[in-house]
Amino acid sequence: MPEMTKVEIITRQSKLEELKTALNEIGITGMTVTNVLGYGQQKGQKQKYRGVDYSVDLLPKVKVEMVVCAIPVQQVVDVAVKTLRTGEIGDGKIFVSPVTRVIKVRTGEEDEKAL
Amino acid sequence: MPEMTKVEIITRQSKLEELKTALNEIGITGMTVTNVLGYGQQKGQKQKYRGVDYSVDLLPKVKVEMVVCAIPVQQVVDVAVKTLRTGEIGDGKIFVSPVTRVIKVRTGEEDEKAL
Amino acid sequence: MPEMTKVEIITRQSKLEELKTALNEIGITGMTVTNVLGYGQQKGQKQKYRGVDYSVDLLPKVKVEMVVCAIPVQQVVDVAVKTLRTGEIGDGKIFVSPVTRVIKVRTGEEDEKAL
Amino acid sequence: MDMEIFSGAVNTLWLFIGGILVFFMQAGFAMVETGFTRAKNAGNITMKNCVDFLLGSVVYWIIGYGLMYGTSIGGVIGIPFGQFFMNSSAYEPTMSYASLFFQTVFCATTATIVSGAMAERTNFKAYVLYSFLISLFIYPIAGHWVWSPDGWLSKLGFHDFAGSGIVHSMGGTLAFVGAAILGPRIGKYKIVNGKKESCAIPGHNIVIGALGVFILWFGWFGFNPSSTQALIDTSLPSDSQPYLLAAKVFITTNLSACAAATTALFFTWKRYGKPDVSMTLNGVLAGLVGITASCDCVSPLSSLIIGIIAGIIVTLGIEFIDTKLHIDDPVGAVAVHGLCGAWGVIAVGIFANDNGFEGLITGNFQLFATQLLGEIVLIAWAALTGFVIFKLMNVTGFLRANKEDELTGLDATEHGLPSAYADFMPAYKD
Amino acid sequence: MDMEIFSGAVNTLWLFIGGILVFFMQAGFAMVETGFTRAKNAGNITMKNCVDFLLGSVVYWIIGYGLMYGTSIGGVIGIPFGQFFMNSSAYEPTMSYASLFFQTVFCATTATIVSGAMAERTNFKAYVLYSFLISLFIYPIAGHWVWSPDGWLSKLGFHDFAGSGIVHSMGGTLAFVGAAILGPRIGKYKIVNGKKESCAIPGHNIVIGALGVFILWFGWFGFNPSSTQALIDTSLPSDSQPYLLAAKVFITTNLSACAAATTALFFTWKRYGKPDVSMTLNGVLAGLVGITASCDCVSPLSSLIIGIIAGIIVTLGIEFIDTKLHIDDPVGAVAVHGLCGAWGVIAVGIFANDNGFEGLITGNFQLFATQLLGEIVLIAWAALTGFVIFKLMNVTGFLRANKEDELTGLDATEHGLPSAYADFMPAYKD
Amino acid sequence: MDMEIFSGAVNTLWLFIGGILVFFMQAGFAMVETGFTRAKNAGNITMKNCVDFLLGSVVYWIIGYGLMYGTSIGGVIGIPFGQFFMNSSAYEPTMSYASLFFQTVFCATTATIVSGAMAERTNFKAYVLYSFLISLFIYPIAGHWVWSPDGWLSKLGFHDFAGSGIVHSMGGTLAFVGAAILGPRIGKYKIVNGKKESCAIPGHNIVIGALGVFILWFGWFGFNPSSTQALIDTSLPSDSQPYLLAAKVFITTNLSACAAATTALFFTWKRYGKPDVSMTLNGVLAGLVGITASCDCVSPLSSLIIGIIAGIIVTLGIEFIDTKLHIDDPVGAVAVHGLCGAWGVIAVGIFANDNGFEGLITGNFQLFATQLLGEIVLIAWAALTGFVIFKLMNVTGFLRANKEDELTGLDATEHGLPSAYADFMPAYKD
Ligand SMILES: Nc1ncnc2c1ncn2[C@@H]1O[C@H](COP(=O)(O)OP(=O)(O)O)[C@@H](O)[C@H]1O
Ligand SMILES: Nc1ncnc2c1ncn2[C@@H]1O[C@H](COP(=O)(O)OP(=O)(O)O)[C@@H](O)[C@H]1O
Ligand SMILES: Nc1ncnc2c1ncn2[C@@H]1O[C@H](COP(=O)(O)OP(=O)(O)O)[C@@H](O)[C@H]1O
Repeated sequence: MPEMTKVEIITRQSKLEELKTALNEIGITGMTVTNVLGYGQQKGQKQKYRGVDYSVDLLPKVKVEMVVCAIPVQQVVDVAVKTLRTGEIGDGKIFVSPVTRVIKVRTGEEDEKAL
Repeated sequence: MPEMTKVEIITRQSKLEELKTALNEIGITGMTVTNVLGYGQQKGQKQKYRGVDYSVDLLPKVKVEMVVCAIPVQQVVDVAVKTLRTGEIGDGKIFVSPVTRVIKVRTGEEDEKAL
Repeated sequence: MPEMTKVEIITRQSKLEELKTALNEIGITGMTVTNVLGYGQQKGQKQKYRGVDYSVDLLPKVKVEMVVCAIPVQQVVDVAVKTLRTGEIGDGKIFVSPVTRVIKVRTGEEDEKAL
Repeated sequence: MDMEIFSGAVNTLWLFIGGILVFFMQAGFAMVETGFTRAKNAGNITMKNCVDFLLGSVVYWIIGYGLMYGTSIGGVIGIPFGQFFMNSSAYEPTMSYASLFFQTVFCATTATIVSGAMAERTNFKAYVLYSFLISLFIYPIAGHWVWSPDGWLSKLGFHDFAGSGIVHSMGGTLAFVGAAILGPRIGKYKIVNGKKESCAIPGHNIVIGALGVFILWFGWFGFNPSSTQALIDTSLPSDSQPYLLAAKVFITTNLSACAAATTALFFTWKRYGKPDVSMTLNGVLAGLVGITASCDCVSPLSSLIIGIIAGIIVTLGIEFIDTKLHIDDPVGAVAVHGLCGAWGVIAVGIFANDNGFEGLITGNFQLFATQLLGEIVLIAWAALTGFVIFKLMNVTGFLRANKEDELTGLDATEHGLPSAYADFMPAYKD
Repeated sequence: MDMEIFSGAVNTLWLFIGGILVFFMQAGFAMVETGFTRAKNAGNITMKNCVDFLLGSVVYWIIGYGLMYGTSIGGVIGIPFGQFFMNSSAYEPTMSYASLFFQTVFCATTATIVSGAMAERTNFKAYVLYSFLISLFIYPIAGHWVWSPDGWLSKLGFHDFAGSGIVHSMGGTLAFVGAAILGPRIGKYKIVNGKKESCAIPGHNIVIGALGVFILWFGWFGFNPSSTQALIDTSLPSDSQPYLLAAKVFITTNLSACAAATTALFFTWKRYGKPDVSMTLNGVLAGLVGITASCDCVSPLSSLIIGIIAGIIVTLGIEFIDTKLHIDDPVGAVAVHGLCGAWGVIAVGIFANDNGFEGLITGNFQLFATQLLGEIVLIAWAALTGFVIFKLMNVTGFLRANKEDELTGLDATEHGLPSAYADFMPAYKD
Repeated sequence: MDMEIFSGAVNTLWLFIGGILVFFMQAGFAMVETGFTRAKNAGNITMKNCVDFLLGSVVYWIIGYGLMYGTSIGGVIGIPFGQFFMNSSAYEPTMSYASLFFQTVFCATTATIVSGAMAERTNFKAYVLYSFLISLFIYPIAGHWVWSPDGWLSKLGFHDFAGSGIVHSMGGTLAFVGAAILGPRIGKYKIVNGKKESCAIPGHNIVIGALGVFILWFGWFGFNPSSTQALIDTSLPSDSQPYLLAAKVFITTNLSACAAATTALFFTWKRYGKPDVSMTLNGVLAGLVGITASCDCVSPLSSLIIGIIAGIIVTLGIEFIDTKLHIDDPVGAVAVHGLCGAWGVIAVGIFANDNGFEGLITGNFQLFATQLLGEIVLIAWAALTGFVIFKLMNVTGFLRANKEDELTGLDATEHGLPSAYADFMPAYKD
């Protein structure tokens, strides 16, 4: 059984469209996207709201999760890094973790065939 | 220590209520639900917005996560597949992955007892 | 290679601010926050909506995810438990799971250096 | 001659103001109905509230106004010539354009009431058709009976000042028949131990719903007071001028609204343990509907009582229709407009003691009987025509949106609008 | 006789229009307060803005109007007979129903101001009670002093044309006292290095807040111009008619609003580095409040200056109250209504030069002194009665929602409404 | 003398009502533009819709009104003395304050149209400046030509009753020039196979957009009917009074709106397969804009036809401007106001047959030619002045927000407002 892996990419909302297209091109046909709030080195600008200092440290980000099997993780990572890197703080992170089983509900197929 | 596993189900929003009831019946008492956007084989209808073609490829889905230990994963999967299968594209996917530790904040109990 | 771990905390929305501060103090500099709906032992109050009984069993919660490496998981758990425990149902759960790889998009650094 | 000019100008201005305010009630209905239903149908319900006015305005101009105010054939129907398709110069037929505008906005109100009760599951095409038919003949013919000076109910002495009966109880009856034939939204009722149980389907934006209620209330200060039609009547002495009557109408209208909402507030507080927001808002409307027939001829104190009763009717009515009759009315239109409208017509027969009308409280039974009769006629007419239309549409499978569309939401399926709040949930092009 | 009828009709119509517009300000307040506070309390704050009008309308009719305009006892209080519980036929007491309606909506405005400053943490029951008391006696008695021709302040020559003092500064003062006694929302202030620091708690819907501001502005064109009470005065020559005055009131009112908001815009731009949206919106209201007392008797140029100063007052005032006094006023009601209302009353004494009033700029000190005195009296009255009421409520633990409820949100805990936007966040039945 | 007082009062009241209603259109524009654009710019676009009114009111009072209605220099420009900086007592110059108010709100409408087409990417500072310039001279000077009795176009017999040309087609032209020079929003067009393709960027709140349309419609019942300026003209016989004309204006205005929206509804249904919500809403506005020039002088039937054509123009126009010209106009302002405004002016020349005007359908070619000429002049004036201003701003890099700001959203970057819906997405202080 080939290994199955989850790749989780957290990045800027404005990059989602490009990332989706790029991943599509290397054959990723499924992913799940979540709107999240990111806390990291990137901070929101110091703002004033009605005269009170106020800084936002939770910034809107997207999380893109995809489970891959046939497609090598390294390829996914490379494409993602290439698409997302701007060199500025806030480009995001990629987390890779193991998945032990995948089931496609519609057909009942499992693992590689389910993807 | 019995193995702990996370089961992640991504499916249609309109099925959530039924799924919840079905899982409840086999003894699942906790889960976490997230509104996500799914990208897969199922595509939104081609639409026109003010005369411009426009197709939605991110569809609203729910992600249901639950960590199980005593209850066999296979049973969870079976129930989920039974409840969710309509045979049409978009029924969703189930991902299974390992969890190494669970803590219940209220009591400090760990692992099996925490669930 | 030191082990990398994902710690996932599900808790009350109103505790987020405090949790963030407490984790910050032990050196956690990045996390990702998601608004989720929790199903557990804690139920919403029985309500009446226009004369119809109505109880909410999906409650608004936050999920805080962070991947740690240098900082011991136990310390994170301790801080979280200390900050979040009120002793009442709904304090939340902590899930720990393995992560095999981390990439920082901006620099391309990996694993420990990426965090 | 100058007298004529001045009173003409001032009275026409009065109709203008009334018409503008009643027009704005369309926005109020749109917001109430949108707020009290689900996000996935928000564009659809807004659209419906717009379309009924679009079609209604045109068809009422073409034929409705003539059917209602044309020369009467036996008190039953107006002949729509002369008033039909009014197309003359501004300076020809004195007053009639102003009156046409004022009546048009009333007609549209009747049509718009129905959309709320049938929200979230009606086929858009069916909606377009039946809302057209309401403005074409259901409303104008009944309107002739009551509001044309030659109408047979009018001649009997039936009194419905600004339309509790004509506009609201007819609208509510049509809503009831429509909702019953259409059936409930998927998921609204479930069988528990062999018994049908009602499930709450909360609205998606109570704030915009509340704004809608405020807009309706605002518009009602045109609906009721301007129904005096004039401020000045040069044939009357200075102490019997219609503007004095209009002033009282403001007070009775407002007191009834306030009394009804206060009642709903405390009644739900008692009954459900908490002061219910959406019921209190419905209470406002209930009080407004309830006083509409009698706002000119009852005392302020009576208006308070009428409002209190309307507040109870609406609360129990919504509950009863939902949990006992199991008819799904997402916004409570049947109770608000139907029940409280009928109550309003009856209330004339009980409380009238001013402006030449005498109800039970002055010892006169005649008016009460007439009101009862008239209200039965109006309900029967609306129920009958509504039944035929909705039934026909239903058996041809034309009335209800298909299951898949209803589940997905009518915005996406009927209008190609993925969401009325698309950008809150990003959507992208290929 | 015809003259009387015409002027009666036109003047009454003028009150109608004003009353309707001022009524609609309730919707404006509801939207502003909802938009500037958090989503979890949206139903509650909307409800409060509705309830004050419900109770206010009834109690002002029963007793408030009489206390305010009944036969005066020594200029201090009206005897509420005759005007009490007005229940006559429409044709009996000329004008009074129109006046009752017009005055009712003003009364309700005073009550509604308070809810914003005390939002998100006040017990609903307490709100119901104190808003009732404001309409019962706090507003009507002070109103008698100023607006009854026999009121003692009125006789002294105190001038508050449309209510900068009576309505706004009193509302703002009550808001201040209430917010101070109630304490801040949980999380509003925190101790950093032994110093209290203010935290921003942004509102949940600036767009609906902005709509509210536009609605208020719209309503103000009833509030101020209609306070001429008449358009025609048959005892005056044609070049001194009140409608000419009303026309100028439109200009002064609008210029002041525009000047104040422009000032807030540029002032915050300078001070905070960015043109602040919610402050600019508050600026509009500040300008409107500031000109309300003097809109009839100052020149357009003066109104511009009054507005500019109001724009600065509101910006610094909100900051000062929040960051120095540490009193938590979520919508800025104290600065907008309290400070700018007081400023408006004083401004009469400085800038008056028309309609028979003469302020400092014409070299007259008398009016200035009277205005100062009157404003102090109004603030003292509101502060005193407010203090007693809020303090009593507070010591009995009745004023403030409990901590758990406040954290969860008042919609869920006080009204059983899981969320005013329930369907944006799906909620299901067992 | 009494006659003069009464007609003065009633006519002034008429301007008041019109002015108040047109003022409220600012709220309508704000809601439409906000609803049809993205959430991240919601505060910014609301703010812009407020600012143009703030500055416009002041500058139009200072100089604009004088340029427009001051003593004419050769029909080209008014001398702004006397009318400049009006600062007299209320009782001095009869009528002019009422007229100033009425004209101010019209001026502000022109300025506000532009913001929609240039939404989501214009520098706030640039907006402040060009909206100021529009109210300062672009609108007033052209206004002088058309609406001052001595204006050269007015003398030629050019007829633009309530401003299809002056207000809407000029606003639309400025919007077009501005949007073209500014360029599209990032992501609006992409190159596919060497061809520019348009991408949909859906608005974030169609419901609030629809409310905006209803508010505009409501306001239009001031915009058009009150443009009779008077209800009574004592020099005319009773059967030729302006209030009769105003009554017809209600009907033509409403019929055109309904016809246009119905057309857009069915036209998009046919063309795109689904009845499009936002296009139908735009259809309402198209019909209103289209009838504005001719609402006094065409028959109701003609108004229906004018509306139908406007409904087609707006649908095809929006599509053409977007997919062929590739000019990005988020709310469709160019098609709605520019194209339909021009159509409205031309329509006078075709359909006029009342109120003293004769168009092609009565066999008169003269008026048609004048209308054509006048419209070309107005478009040329707006295009020219707009081109110079926007081009200058653009080459100095001042017109467009920088890329980073546009991507992040103008709320956060230009106003320091993390989100207009901050609390829907929690934001915290350090
Ligand atoms: N240790 C972590 N665990 C989980 N999420 C993280 C972690 N560190 C960063 N993130 C996520 O990545 C986002 C980007 O990180 P940030 O430090 O701002 O910039 P950069 O990507 O340049 O390092 C954060 O907003 C957060 O959502
Ligand atoms: N490889 C994947 N990784 C993560 N999520 C996936 C993956 N493939 C599919 N999904 C999720 O499952 C959903 C359903 O998949 P789809 O291909 O549309 O239909 P089906 O479930 O019938 O295969 C998608 O919308 C997406 O959210
Ligand atoms: N087995 C589980 N898997 C995933 N999430 C869970 C699980 N059990 C509980 N949760 C999450 O934890 C939250 C709190 O749990 P709950 O049972 O209500 O109270 P407590 O934290 O006191 O045990 C739930 O709302 C849910 O989101």
